[in-house]
This record gives sequence, structure tokens and C-alpha cells, in this order.
Amino acid sequence: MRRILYTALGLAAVGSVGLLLFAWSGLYSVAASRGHWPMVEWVLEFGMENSVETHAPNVTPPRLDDPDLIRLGAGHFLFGCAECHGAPGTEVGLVVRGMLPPPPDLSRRVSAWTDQELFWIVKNGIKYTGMPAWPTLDRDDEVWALIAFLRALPSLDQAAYRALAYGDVPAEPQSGEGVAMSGGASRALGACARCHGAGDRPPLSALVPRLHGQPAEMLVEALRAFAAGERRSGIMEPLAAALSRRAAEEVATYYAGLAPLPPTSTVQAESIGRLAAEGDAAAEIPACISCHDRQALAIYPRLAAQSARYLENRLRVLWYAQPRTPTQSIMVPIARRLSEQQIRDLSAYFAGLPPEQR
Amino acid sequence: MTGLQSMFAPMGPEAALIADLAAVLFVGAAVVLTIVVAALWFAMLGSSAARRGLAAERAVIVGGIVFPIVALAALLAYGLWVMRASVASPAASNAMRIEVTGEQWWWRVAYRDGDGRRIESANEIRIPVGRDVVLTLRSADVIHSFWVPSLAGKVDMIPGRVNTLKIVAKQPGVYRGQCAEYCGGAHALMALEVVALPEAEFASWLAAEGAQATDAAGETERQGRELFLAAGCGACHAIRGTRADGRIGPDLTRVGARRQIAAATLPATRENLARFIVDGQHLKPGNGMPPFRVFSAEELSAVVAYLASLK
Amino acid sequence: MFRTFLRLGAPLAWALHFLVLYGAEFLVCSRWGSQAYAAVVAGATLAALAVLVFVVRSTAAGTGFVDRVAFALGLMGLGGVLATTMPAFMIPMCVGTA
Amino acid sequence: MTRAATATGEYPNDLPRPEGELERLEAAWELPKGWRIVTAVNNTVIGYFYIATAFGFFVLAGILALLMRTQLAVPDNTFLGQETYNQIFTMHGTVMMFLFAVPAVEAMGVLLLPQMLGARDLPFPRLGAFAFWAYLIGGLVFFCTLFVGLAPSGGWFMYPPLTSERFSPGVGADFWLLGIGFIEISAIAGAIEIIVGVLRTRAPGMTLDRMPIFAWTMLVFAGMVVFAFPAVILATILLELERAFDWPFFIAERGGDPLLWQHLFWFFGHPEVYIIFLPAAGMVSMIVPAMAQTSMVGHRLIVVALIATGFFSFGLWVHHMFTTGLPALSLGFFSAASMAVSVPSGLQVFAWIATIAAGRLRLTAASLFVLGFLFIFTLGGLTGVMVAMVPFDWQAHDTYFVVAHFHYVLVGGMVFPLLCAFYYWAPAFSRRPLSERMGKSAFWLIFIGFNVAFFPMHISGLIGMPRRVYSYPAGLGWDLPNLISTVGAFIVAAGILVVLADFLRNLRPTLTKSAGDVWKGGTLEWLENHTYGARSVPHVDSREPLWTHPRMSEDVKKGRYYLPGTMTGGRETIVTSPVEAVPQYLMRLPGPGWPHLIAAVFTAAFFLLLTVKAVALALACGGIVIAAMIAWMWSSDPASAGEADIGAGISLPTYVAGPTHPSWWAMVVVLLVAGALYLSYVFGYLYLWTVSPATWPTTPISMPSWPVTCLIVSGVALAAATRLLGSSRLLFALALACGIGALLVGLALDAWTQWQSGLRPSASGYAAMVYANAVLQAQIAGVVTAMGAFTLARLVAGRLDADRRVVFDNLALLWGYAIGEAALGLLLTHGFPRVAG
Repeated sequence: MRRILYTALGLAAVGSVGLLLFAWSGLYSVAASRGHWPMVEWVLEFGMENSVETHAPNVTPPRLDDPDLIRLGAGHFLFGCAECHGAPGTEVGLVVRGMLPPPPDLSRRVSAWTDQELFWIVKNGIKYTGMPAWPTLDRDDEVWALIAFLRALPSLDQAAYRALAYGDVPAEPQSGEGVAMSGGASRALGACARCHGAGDRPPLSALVPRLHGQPAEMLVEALRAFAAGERRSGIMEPLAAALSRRAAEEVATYYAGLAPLPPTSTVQAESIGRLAAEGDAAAEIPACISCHDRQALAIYPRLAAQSARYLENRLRVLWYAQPRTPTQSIMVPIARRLSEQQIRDLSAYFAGLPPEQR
Repeated sequence: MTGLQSMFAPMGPEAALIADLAAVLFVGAAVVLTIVVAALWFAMLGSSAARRGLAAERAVIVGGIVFPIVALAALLAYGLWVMRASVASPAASNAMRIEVTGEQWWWRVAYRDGDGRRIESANEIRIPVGRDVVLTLRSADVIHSFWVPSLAGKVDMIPGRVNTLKIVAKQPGVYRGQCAEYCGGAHALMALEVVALPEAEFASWLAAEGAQATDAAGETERQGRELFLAAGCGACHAIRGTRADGRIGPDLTRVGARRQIAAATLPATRENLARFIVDGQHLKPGNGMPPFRVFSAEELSAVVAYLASLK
Repeated sequence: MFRTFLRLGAPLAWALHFLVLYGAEFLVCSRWGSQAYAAVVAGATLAALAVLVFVVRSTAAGTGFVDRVAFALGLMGLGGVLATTMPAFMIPMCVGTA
Repeated sequence: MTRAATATGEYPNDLPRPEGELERLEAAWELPKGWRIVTAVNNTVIGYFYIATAFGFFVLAGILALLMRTQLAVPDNTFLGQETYNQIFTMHGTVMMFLFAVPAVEAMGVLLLPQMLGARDLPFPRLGAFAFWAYLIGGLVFFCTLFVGLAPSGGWFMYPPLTSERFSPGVGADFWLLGIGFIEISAIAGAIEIIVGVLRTRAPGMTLDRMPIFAWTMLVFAGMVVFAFPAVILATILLELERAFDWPFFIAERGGDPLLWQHLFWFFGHPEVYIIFLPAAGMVSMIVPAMAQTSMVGHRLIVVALIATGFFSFGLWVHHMFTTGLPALSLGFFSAASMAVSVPSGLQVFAWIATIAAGRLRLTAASLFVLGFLFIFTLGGLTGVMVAMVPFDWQAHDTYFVVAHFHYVLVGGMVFPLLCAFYYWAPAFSRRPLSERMGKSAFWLIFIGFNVAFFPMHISGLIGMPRRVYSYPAGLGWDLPNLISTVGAFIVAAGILVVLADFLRNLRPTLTKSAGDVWKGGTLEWLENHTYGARSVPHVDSREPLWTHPRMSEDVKKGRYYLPGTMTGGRETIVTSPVEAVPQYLMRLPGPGWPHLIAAVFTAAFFLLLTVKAVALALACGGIVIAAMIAWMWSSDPASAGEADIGAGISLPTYVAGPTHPSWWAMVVVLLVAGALYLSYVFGYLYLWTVSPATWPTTPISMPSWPVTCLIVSGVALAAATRLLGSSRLLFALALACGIGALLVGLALDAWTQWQSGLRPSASGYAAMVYANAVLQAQIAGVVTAMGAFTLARLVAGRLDADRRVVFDNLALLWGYAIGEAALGLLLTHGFPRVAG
């Protein structure tokens, strides 16, 4: 018994010293240009597949055929994924082709994974491959949006893809000057209107907030918070970080100047209206409208005629959020006092409220 | 050995009776302890006669049964008599009634004026000297306990139950009290003050207390009031005479006149008011008020100026 | 069985008497008032004293260890019952039970 | 008893003893080697582990105390945050009470009782080992929640609604409820073992009159555990049901009442103090006579005092609720009972003084701890009388005065005697005694430090400092007393360090060559001690047999007394009658094994996984527990091995059934536990009715005629099975299966009828209570079903017949009880609303 133990310990020691010497010798080539030895490639792939299988969370995904979810995912895919993985009608960039391993064509590969496995890969990224993690680990709801899109991806042709990812924004500049001054398609990537709509056009997805007529101060603060990583979003953080302070103010002024959109629903329950207007002292829920009507500070968002699904989602995100910004510090504790039912009812209530009333 | 919050500084009849009882108990305990130690001493080192006496079973019966029964029966009778004096004497017909509700972690206080109108305040109870005051004690969330040692013993505030406590202050003064039942997080920071005023002074104070909030005097105060309302403070706090009518947090109609803030744990200075608005979670972790870091420095001082002007 | 009862009868009588006095205060006071409660106290106390006196008398002559212990427990029980009854004489009944 | 051993020199067995007898005895009791020691079940081994674990928790909780004292050393300190402090004080109280005090005294019982009573081991060694391992694992995991910030912070008393789901979301409170509930069950298992051990495994001739005081205290202790712990177990069940499923037992808006918890908790919590104190007093009553070399003065009075304390202490619970606004007269009753309970304690103090006066007290380290105990405990008792005075308590309640009071009572009344016991009994179980020098320095450090730490708390409390505050403002006069207290706490810690150092230097646990009777004690634990206890079991004819028979040690060692070897080749102990200690039966005891250990590990895992809501894993662990328990029980109840001659012409059967068998007694105690639990429930039901009768139904649901019929069928089947066991195996099995089936159907029908009537448990306190009844009935019925299946399996395997029937006898007891409890439940839930409505 004891002999076996010592032998095993000895072998382990010799093995580790050997490995260390091999690494020190520098004989192993890390060149991406050469590819892996077949044996190494097999081990890496085998390890990766099993690792994903083991770590994939045991959760029930939301409904992945939800068009709002797919559209939100599409918006991010264009900005965050298409560069390396390509997209319907777009080849993978030349630079990317030198990566090892080469990023797979997703329309073919995603069917090999379960929803949960895909979710885990997109959220956490994969070591040694260049696949990055989601910019924040706090927004599972956004990751699911992308998964919904990936499930839709194999069935998309170029036109359908463009409609989803660009909305009404032209995919390419229309003039030679446009191309010359801003560099091809990349300008459209950061266009707010792709997701949020503009003019009198509502956002493509009900999960995206309506910015029309919101106070400029609130919008600037939101972009600042996204850029600083205080407000968490894998979709908005990189976009906001790319905006200059001036650009942020300009875009905020633009949206603030738009006419508010009409209400999205007509549901108006009496009791929930009372909760919104008077709060519930016993449950320590303050009246929503004391901060969210037109007389309130300009740093607070207006909720009337906002999308109900966005509000619900936002309240749920706040429920779990670690408050970092001044307004989150106020809202997070309040959100946590709301029941799931109240979240749904209040969201529907505000979605149905004509903006001129509040 | 007197402090602001000591049972040895009785200023009310119940507290005085208990202080007397305590004195008897302490002397009695000292005597008994001396007897036991002396007996032990003699048992170990006494003369053989003393030790023989102590070693008899009769000594055990006398010292361990007869003496305790006699002493305890007398004490019990005395204790019951004090209790009877506290619970069985009805409050005078002109008694003042005040509702006190314990909340995590402050005290909601409500008076009734001559017309039976409810006048709400917080954390500071003013009472007339010499008059019976009947406190109606309730809880809004968990169990608290109302305790102002100089005036009376403590009584718990229990959800679903209404307890009462009669207090009388013998002389004007400020009597500190503190929540005595562990009520979670900031239990340590849940104090209150009872301010006893001469009858006439109390009457005029109560009349003033029931009025609407004083109007914002200067430009800064006016700006502060607008900010207060726009920032949503009124969703939780009431200031009578404005549209702030929240019932979640303390009524702020006379906050500028209070001696302390944050349930009698901070002097009511402008600095402390400002700190509580911005950083209340640090001063009193877990309290219901979120930090309001949405104000600029000038805006904050305007809000504080407005609050301080509410006297 | 009866012997066993006799041996633990004293503390059990005390416990039952205690429980009746405490439990009845709410039930009897809220329905039938303090007169009825006074009757309950008196009845329970007399019954408990009767049991205890019986235990003490029937074990007083015993010489065995168990009998002596039962006898002493009987005396203790008597003391306990009397102590428990004392507040009923000193504190007004049915105050604060509304 | 024809040839009882007396001073005349007649012994039960003759010398020389046959060749190989000692070797066979040693082989039967051999300990597992190496790390397999964890499978050992000997009371001495488990006793060591038990005490070491309990003392370990004492040190851990003591470190928490030092953290708190550091925080409170100066006003407005920021050393610990609010939430951390709240968790720490909650854990300090909980760990000291549940993981140190009760297990420590139980451990002393496990270690000392068999030795003191002349038994070879406790009657159910595996049960004792199971209780220990469950406690160790559960306790460690519970303590570790502190390091990951998941510890409860609602105070050790866990008052709802603060601990309800609304005000304490998160798993901290669940850890308390499930963790502590589970450790209480382990304590009850130990208590059962102790009751049966004390009553049935005493040496021949050790009548109740000659039984050592320590055994008396452990008997009263265990009896109190049996009646007190079920109340808090019920309370934890109810609160966990409220937290997990929103059954509003304690929610006032829906007809519950927060005070229900306080009643149930303190019905346990006050006796708990005496549960801790009595065994400690029992140790003192052993040590004082030995140190003074004279018999205890007033031995019988002390026995009476112990029993009286046991009873009176159940009449005190409301004295923790003097400020809740209960009617004045009620408070008066409890004040009177609180006074009454101090008489027996005073009596013991004077009995110890008398004993010291009767002999000559040697000033050993143990004696110093006794003297320190007398001083501190007396002072604590006196402040106890003070807080029993209702008006005084209105001021002192929940202040540092009370903190001072109960530390004087508990540290004085339990920790000092425990340290005293370490110094006194170490030579019986260690190769070397502990160092007198170090013991004395430790005593002075602890004694002085304790008074420096806790005396000022009387003052800080009376000048207004409430308990459980993580911080206090300057300027209220609290600064100086707090600083002094903190200094004192560190002096105590230094004293405890000296004790630990002494353990490291001198404690050498052994079961073969202990230092022996260095104090010249008079009781049986000072016989030469082995894995099997003493070589032969002496005949006892006085309270201090070693003083009456100076040669007894030698004679026992030579094997002159009863049972000098092993009669059946395995482990065995003599079972005697409960009062007169007449030998009745030679009980065979199990040896080391894995199943009980596996069962303990997975029982702990089951509860802890439930806490973190890993239900599937928890159920898997539950399955393992059941499998392990079956494996454990399967080898129990071996067939008769004929008569065995233990000496003096006494021939004992090796198989008995019915009330002679210790397991019958154990089952009766289990029924008392279950009965106490159910009566606590009945109290809770009636109590909630008094608080909010409006939630009780005005039109009761239909009469439960079908459930009643089922219960009657079950009862008839029970009677039939009892008769059929001897005649027809098939009919017996049929009666058993049908009877238990009928019980289950009856209970299920009743619950279903309630559900059909539209009653939902979360609707009101009343509804919650109705379904709580169903939960409690299901618990018992579940155990009956499991035991029934086990009985059938034994029948099929040929391990159950008309003679070998202990398994069925035990089932029959529980089954009968289950029918009774179910009937009472029907009477309550159907009858009471009709009467009250």
C-alpha cells in the first residue's frame, strides 16, 4: 500500500519536472500560422466540448422564438459578432482568417449546442480561442437575446438579416463622400436608431427603451454610466464607450427633442393606478409618479408610454443590480420591494399612460 | 451613577417605585452573598464547632430552605405590590394620549389636538409635565420595545397587538430612550427623546405643531423646496401644506425644530442633514431611505436649508 | 401505576394547578368575568392542595428512599402551589385580558 | 442475590479466573485501529470526541465574544460592521447554547455514566455515536456559514417577524432553523440513551438511593430534554413552514401571532438553562465530597431539589416575556414560579457548604473552580431573583444587566464546573493528571477576568445600555464599564489559553493505563478503566462503594465480581431493574461499524442541502440515510444465545421482550418526545384561537367519518397482529400491512377533505394550523410505515417470530401511539371548531 503511494508520488514529481523543462526549453511553437498537432487539436476540442457541457447552467431559457428577443439579439450580433463570425451575405474579414482556431460559421455550428451550452459560451467566452466573454456578467437577459437570434440565424437570408440588424438605418453610406469620410459600413454599426428608432419610428424591439422625448440630462447620464461601466449592459457599454462626451450630448438633445410616442397598450387598472400614484405605505413602496412624472428632476426617466416589456425587464434587472449610479441607488431598493405581479402591472400601467398626462 | 438614560435617575412615579425596589434588592443581595461567602469561609477555615454546626443537615434545611422561602415570599409580596401600583391605577381623566409606532428603525409619533385631529411627528415625544400621558404602542413591522428608563420600564411593541404605557414626568427635561428589543440591522441606532415641557409651554407647542409647515422664507429655501418635491422626497415624507404627503418615512413638517435626526442618533445640524440625505446608508445601514446622490453641492445645501427652516 | 403516580403526584399537581391558573385567566376572564375566574382559582387551588396533602400523608410514614423523596416533593409542591396562588390575592384579576 | 458480595469476603465469582477469559473480553471490546477509530462506538471514545468537539465550539464562540468585546471597547467603534456584529452575536449565543453547553454536558454523561454506574457501555452505543457525528458535522457546517456571510442575524432567540421571510430573506435563518432543529434531534437521541442507561444499566445493588448524584442530574437533564426540546422543534418546524410555504403561523395580519413563537421558544428556553446547569451541579456534587473526603450532606434533599427544579423550571417561561404586555396576573404567576425555583438551587448551595464543613477541603485546582463556581453562581442566582421581580425586570429586561445575570449563571453554573470536572476526572481517562499549577493559574485568570468582564455589565445595563447593540454613543456613561468589560474578556481568554496549554502538555487520553484514583474518590468511575469499563461489575451496597470496600478496586480487577468475561463472545452489559437494580437480562451490544456513521453524515447532508434548497440532492441523501439505517438495524435484535451465568449463581437470559427490554423503554421515551411535540402543537392551535378566533370557521366541514373508520380498522389490525405473531405468519403480515395502510389512508382522507373544502394553508393562522396537524401526523405515520416495512422484511428473513419479537413490540408501541395521535388530531381539528364556533 505504502509502496504504491510512494511510487505514484515519485512518478508525479518526475512528470511535473519534465513538463516544466519542456516549457522552459521553448521547443513548443505557439505560432498561429502553423495550426495544432492533430493530437493537441483533438485534446483541446474534446476538452472544450466537455467543459461547456459540464458548466452549462441548468436553467430554463426564455421563449427563444420571441421576435423582440431576436431583434435585440440581431442588433448586438451586427456590432459584436459579425466581424469574426460573418453573417448572411457578409464574408469573414481577412484579418480574422489568421486566427487559430478560425471562428466558426455560426449558421452551421450553433445546431450542435443546446440552448444552455450556447448561453454559457456566449456569456463566458472560451479560453485560447479568441472568443471573448460578454462585456458584463450581470445581464443574462441580454445573452439570451443573442441566443434567440443565433437560433434564428440559420434560416435568415441576407435581406431578412439586414432588416433585423439595421432596421431602417441604411446599411451602407449612400454617397462616395460618405464612404470616404466615415469608412464604409462601420458607421452604421453604432447608429442608435438601428435599435432605438428615430423620428416617429419606435424601436425595433419592445425590449429596447423608447428615447423619444426623454429628458436630455437623463440620456447623457445613462450614456455616461454605460461608458463608465456603472450601468451594466453588454450591448450598450461598448457603444456608449465609443461616443465622445459631445456626441453623447448631441444625441441626447436629438432624442429629447423628438415628440413622445403614443402609448403601447390600453390596459388601465384602477388599483395599479393608485399604487403608481400613491404608493403603498405598508409595503414601503413610494409613489412611482413622484419621481417619474414631468415635474420631477430631469435626471429621472419619464415612464409614460414606455414599452411595457422594457419596463418589466428593467425592473427585474434593477432587482438584482448592485447599485452604482446615483439613480440606481434610489431605484434598486424600491424595485426590490415590488412583487413580480406588481412589476408586470405597473409596467403595463405606464405603457398605457398617454405621455401628456404625466 | 446617573446618565441621560439611567434607571437610577427616576423622573416618574413608576421609575421611582422601581428604583426603590432595586435598592432593596441590591441590599438584600449583598446581605445574602455575604452570608454565603461567610458560611463558605467558616466551612473551610472555621472552628470545629462552627464547622460541626454548618455540616448538620439542619443547617442545610434552615439556610437552604427556610430562609429562602421566608425571604422570597416577602420579596414576592413587595414586587407584586409595586406591580399593582403600576398596572392597576387608571390614568387620570385629563390624560394626554399619544400613539407611538415602532418602525425599522425609528418611531412614528402621533398626537391628537383638541379637535381630535391627528398630528404626526417622529422620534421626539413632547409631553406636559405632571400630567398622565398614555402611550399607545404599536409596531409596523417587527417587534420593538419602548423604553425611557427615567420615566418607566419598557413595554414591547408587537405586530398585531396594542400595548399601553402610562408615564408622568415630574419635572421638565429631556429624557433619552432607546429601542430595547432587537429589531434587526440598525437596532443600536433606534433612540428617541421625550421632552417634558411645562403645561402652558406644551399647549402652545402643540398648537404650533398642528399647523401647516412654515413657508419657504428665502430664495434658497424656495429652491430647496422645489428640489425636495422634484426629487421625489414627498413620496415617503410628508410636509403638511405642500404636495409632499408620503407616509413611509418620518413626517418632516417640523424637522427643523427637532433636536436630533436619524432616530435621535445625530444632532440636527445642517451637516448631518446633508450627510443623511447623501449617505444615510452609511450612517444607519439598512434604513429605508435610499441615498440621494442626484443633487449637486448647491442643490443639496438648498434642500438642507429648506428642511432646516421647517420649524 | 398508582404508586408511580403517588411518587410524581406532587410536582404534577403543581404543574397542573399552574397551567389551569395561567390558561384559565384568558379563557375565563374574556367570557365569564373575574368572579368566575376567582372561582376557578379557588377550585383549582383546593383540588391541588387536596392532592398534595394526600401525597404527603400517604408517604409520611414511608421509610424507603422513594417514599422519602415523594414526601419531600409533596412539601415542595405545597410551597409551590401556595407561591403560585399568592399573586391571585394581590393583583386584580382580569386586568389587561380584554 | 443469594451470595451478595459483602465485607465478609464472599464474592460472586471465584479466583483464579479461567485461562483466556480476559483475552476474550479484550478481543470483544477491541477498538478499531488507525483512522478506523471513527467507526468506534465505545462510550469512552465517543465521549472524548464529544467533549473535545464541544470544547472546540466553546473556544470558537469565545473568539466571537472577543470580537464583540473589541467592537464595544470604545463608543462609536467601527471595528465590526452592523451586519457582521449582528451575525456574530447571533452565532455566539446559538453556538454557546446549542453547540457547546448542551452537547458538553451530554458528552460528560456519555463519558462518565457507564463508568460511574458500573456498566460496560451505554445501552445503544451506535445511537450515541450517531448523535455525536450528526452533531459534529451539522455544527461545523453551521458555524462555517459565518465565513461566507450566510450566518443568521436574527438573534439566538430568532423572534419572528424579524426572522420571517419578509424581514430576513436569504438562507441565514433557514440555516438556523434546519441546522439547529437537527442538532436538537441529536440531543434528544442522546437523552434517550442516557435515560435508559441510567435506569437500566446500573451495577447490581445500585438502588436509586445509592445512585450517584451525577447520574440523578443526568436523569433529570434527559427528562427535561425530552419535554423541553420538542417545543422548540415544533417552533422551528412552524417557522420553516412559514418561511418556505407562507403558512402564516406568526403573521399577525393573517391570524398568526409573533408571541406564539416566544411561548414555544421559552417553554424550551428556560428549562434549557437548568438543562445546562443541573448536570454541572451534579458534577460539583461528585467533586465536593471527593475533595473533602466525606459523603454528601443532604444527599436525599439534593435529589428532591433536582426533581423539583426539573418541574419548576417548566413554569418560568413567561419570565422572558414580562414586557410583552401580558395580563398582570399572569406575570404574577410566573414571577412566583421563578421565585420558587430558586429554593432548590439555594438548597444545593447550602448542601455543598455543609459537605465542605463536614470534611476537610483540599485546595486543589478542582476545588478552586468549585469555590469560584459557588461565588459566581450565587451572585447570578441573586440577580436572577431580581429579574424575576416583574417591575424590576421592566427596567432590566434586554439590557446588559441581563447579559451580566445569565453569564454569571451560565459561566458560573456550567463553565466553572466543567473546567472543574476536567481537572478532577482527567486522571481517570488520561495517562497523566492535568497540572495543578497551571490549573490554579488558569482559575485565577478566569475567575478574576470573569468578574472584571461581567460585573460592570450590571451597571452599564442599569444606566441604560440595551443588549444586542453593535455600537453606542459616547456621553451616556457607558464608556468606562464597557472598556473594563473588554479588558476582563481578554483576561478570561488568557485563562482559557492556559487550560488549552495544559491539555496539550498533559492530557494523554488512554483506555488502558490511566493515572487512576489520585483524589481517592468513592464512586465506581475510579475503578481501573478499560475499553470494556471495569474488568468485573461490582456489587454496590453503598453510595461510595470504594470507600466502603477499600479492596474493591483490586477485587474488581481480578474478576471477582459479576461478569468477569464475555459470556456470549461479544460485547454485553448487565441490564438491571430500574429501582432496585436487580439483574434481569444480559444485553448484547453492537461493536464498531460504518452504517451509523454514514447515516449521520448523510442526515446532516440532508438537512443542510434542504437549507440551500437543493431538494433533489437532499432526497438522494435521505435515501442513503434510510439504506444505512436499515443496514444498521438489521443486525440488531440477535436471537437468544441461551442463559448466561454472571456469577453468584445468577443466570440471566440473553433474550427478553416487552418491558424488560431496554429498547421498550427507549421507545416509550420516544413516544414521550412525540407526545410532547404534539401537545406543544395543541397548545399552539388553542393559543392562536385565543388570539384571533375570527379566523376559525363558523361552519365546520363535514364529520370525518371515513378517517375515523380507518383509524378503528387500524386499531383492530394492530390488536390482531399482536395475537397473530405467534400463530400465522401470513395473516400477521396481512394484518400489519392492512392496519398501517388504513392509518395512512385515514390521514390522507382527512387532509384531502380539508383541501376539498377550499381551505388553503396560507389563508390564515387557523388554516396553517390545520395543515400543520397533517404534517405532524404524516411524520409519525411515515416512521410507522418504514418500521412496518422493516418488520415485514424481518419476518420474511426469519428474524421475527413469537419469541424474537422486540422489533414488532416497538412497532406496536409506536403504531398504537400514531393511532392515538391521529384520533386526537381529528378531535381537535374537527371537534374544537364545533365547540368554539
